[in-house]
Amino acid sequence: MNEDQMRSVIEALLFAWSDPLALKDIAKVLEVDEKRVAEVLKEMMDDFNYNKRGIQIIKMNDHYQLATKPEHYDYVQKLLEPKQNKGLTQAALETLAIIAYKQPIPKGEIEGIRGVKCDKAIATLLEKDLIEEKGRLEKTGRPILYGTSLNFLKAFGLNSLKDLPPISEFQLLSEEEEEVKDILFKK
Amino acid sequence: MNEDQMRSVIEALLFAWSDPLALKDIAKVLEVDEKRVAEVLKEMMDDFNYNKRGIQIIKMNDHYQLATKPEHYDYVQKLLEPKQNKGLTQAALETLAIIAYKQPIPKGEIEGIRGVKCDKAIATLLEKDLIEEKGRLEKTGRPILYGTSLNFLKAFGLNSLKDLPPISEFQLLSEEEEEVKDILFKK
Amino acid sequence: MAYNVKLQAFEGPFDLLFHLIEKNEIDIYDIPINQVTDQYISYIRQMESLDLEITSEFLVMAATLLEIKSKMLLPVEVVDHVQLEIEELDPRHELVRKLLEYKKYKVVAEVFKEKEDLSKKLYFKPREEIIFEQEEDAHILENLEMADLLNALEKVLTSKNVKIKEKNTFHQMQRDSFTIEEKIIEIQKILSQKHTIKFKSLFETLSNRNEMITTFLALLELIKMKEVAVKQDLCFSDIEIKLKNIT
Repeated sequence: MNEDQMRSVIEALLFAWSDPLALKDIAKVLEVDEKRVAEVLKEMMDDFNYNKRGIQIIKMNDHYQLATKPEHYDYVQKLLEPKQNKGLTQAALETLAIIAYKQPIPKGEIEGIRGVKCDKAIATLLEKDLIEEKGRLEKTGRPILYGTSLNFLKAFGLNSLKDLPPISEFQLLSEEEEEVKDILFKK
Repeated sequence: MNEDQMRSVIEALLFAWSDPLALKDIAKVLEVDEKRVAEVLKEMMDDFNYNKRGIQIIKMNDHYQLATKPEHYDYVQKLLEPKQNKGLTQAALETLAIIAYKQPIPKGEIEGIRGVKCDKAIATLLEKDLIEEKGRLEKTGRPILYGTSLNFLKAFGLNSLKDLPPISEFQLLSEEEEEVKDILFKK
Repeated sequence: MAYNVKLQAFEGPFDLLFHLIEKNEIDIYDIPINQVTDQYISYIRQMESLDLEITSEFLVMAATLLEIKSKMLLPVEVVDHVQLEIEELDPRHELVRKLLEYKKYKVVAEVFKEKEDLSKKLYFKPREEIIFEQEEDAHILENLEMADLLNALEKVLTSKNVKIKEKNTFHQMQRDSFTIEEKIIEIQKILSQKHTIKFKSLFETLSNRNEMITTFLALLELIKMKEVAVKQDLCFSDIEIKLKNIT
């Protein structure tokens, strides 16, 4: 694989993954050694900055992620303005509800249900000690599994998770119910 | 705003929005007229293709979205869960083809062409967001009219309905038509 | 058993007819109606013997074929004065027209299949949840109730429904026509005029689930912000909502 191809594939991987992606995972997919991949990534980062691109590659330890450039923040905010109403509390609550009923659950699955990325909500919940890490899933990226904490029980006045109201108590229309059951119980 | 800046901001907007983004929304954020933005987007699309980028800009009507390039599928798939959607059945594809070319069209007319009931195929297409209701026909029973959705263009890699292969290609060649007449008259 | 699978694969009478036409290398414009009718009917009999469901469409087509066959047996009367249209001359015409129309879309369906396969190779980026930071109340946990959690869950689950029903992902992003902020202002406005309102009255006029939930969340928010106080005299009695005195 030549360098142009590598760059192209790496960009596609970072884009599709959208979370911080470990150098070793990139190297594994490309079947190229990590040192070489790290070099190419370094060049790509310079390139993205030099070439007036709208996005950049950010590096955290040995993880890489695509992100918009900070200088475009005002424009991005203008675009997303109608969404501003999404209060932190609501996003966090939705995420917490899913974790409570489906734990242990990786972030990706929560995002699948909510249809949006949940990094911030999860960070908040971790910070408030309502959820905690419950190990990792043995698959690519070894995603962290989240579950509720002892403090979650305390905050909601529950003795144990068994005290969580059964889903059927929800006031859902019957047609919705099937859907809900599918989402919650289908694995 | 010069063109380099525009490109950079547009890339950031498409990246942040992630879903198909309307030309008019981009134009509004940039405070540049739509025609100019469309031109820049056109150039960007060519650029993304030319410059061995890992991602591309796809266009559906007047909406734009970032996506990985199909040639990187094998690599991306190694990283992410393989896509499990099996694709449409023959019945659904035939129904979709009729709707695409004859929209807006009521169910009865589709069934007339296919010679079979199409309820299930239509339900599938609605569920997969490939078709949508486009009003009702003002006649007995006020049958629902179906047409294709924005997602249809995306799912089939079309820029617009104008991109549909011309149906005349599948119609009779004129010489064949003559032949038909010959045969029928001779009888 | 392979035969079984093959029979099942037909999408309808037209599909089966096409199969027969192709198998016999028949000129579609000059269908030997006797042969095709016999073969068609023998297929249906096989389907029956294999206990496959024969939908009415297959039977209607069989009847049509038999009708055409019988018409073909009749001598064609040549009328001198009236110029007959082609379709009236040949009983097969209507069938051929329909078959050709169907074939057009059958071919298009194949083209679609190829396009679908290519598009399936694209990956998109998951949507970001962009939250504009707001200073969070440190006491937020004190007011949390099970109802909050359930409401939140119900919201996310029902919005999933919305997604399934109106899959247009683009509109979906903007579907929240009610914002908590707006609702908070609305409630504050009502309270500034009436001082005390009943919980029920807040929801009476709302027909939309989303609006109800948004209103409810707005109320929770106001409670958290210690802007309003709620009081319930008896179990299940209506809840009174009051503006807290600003000291």
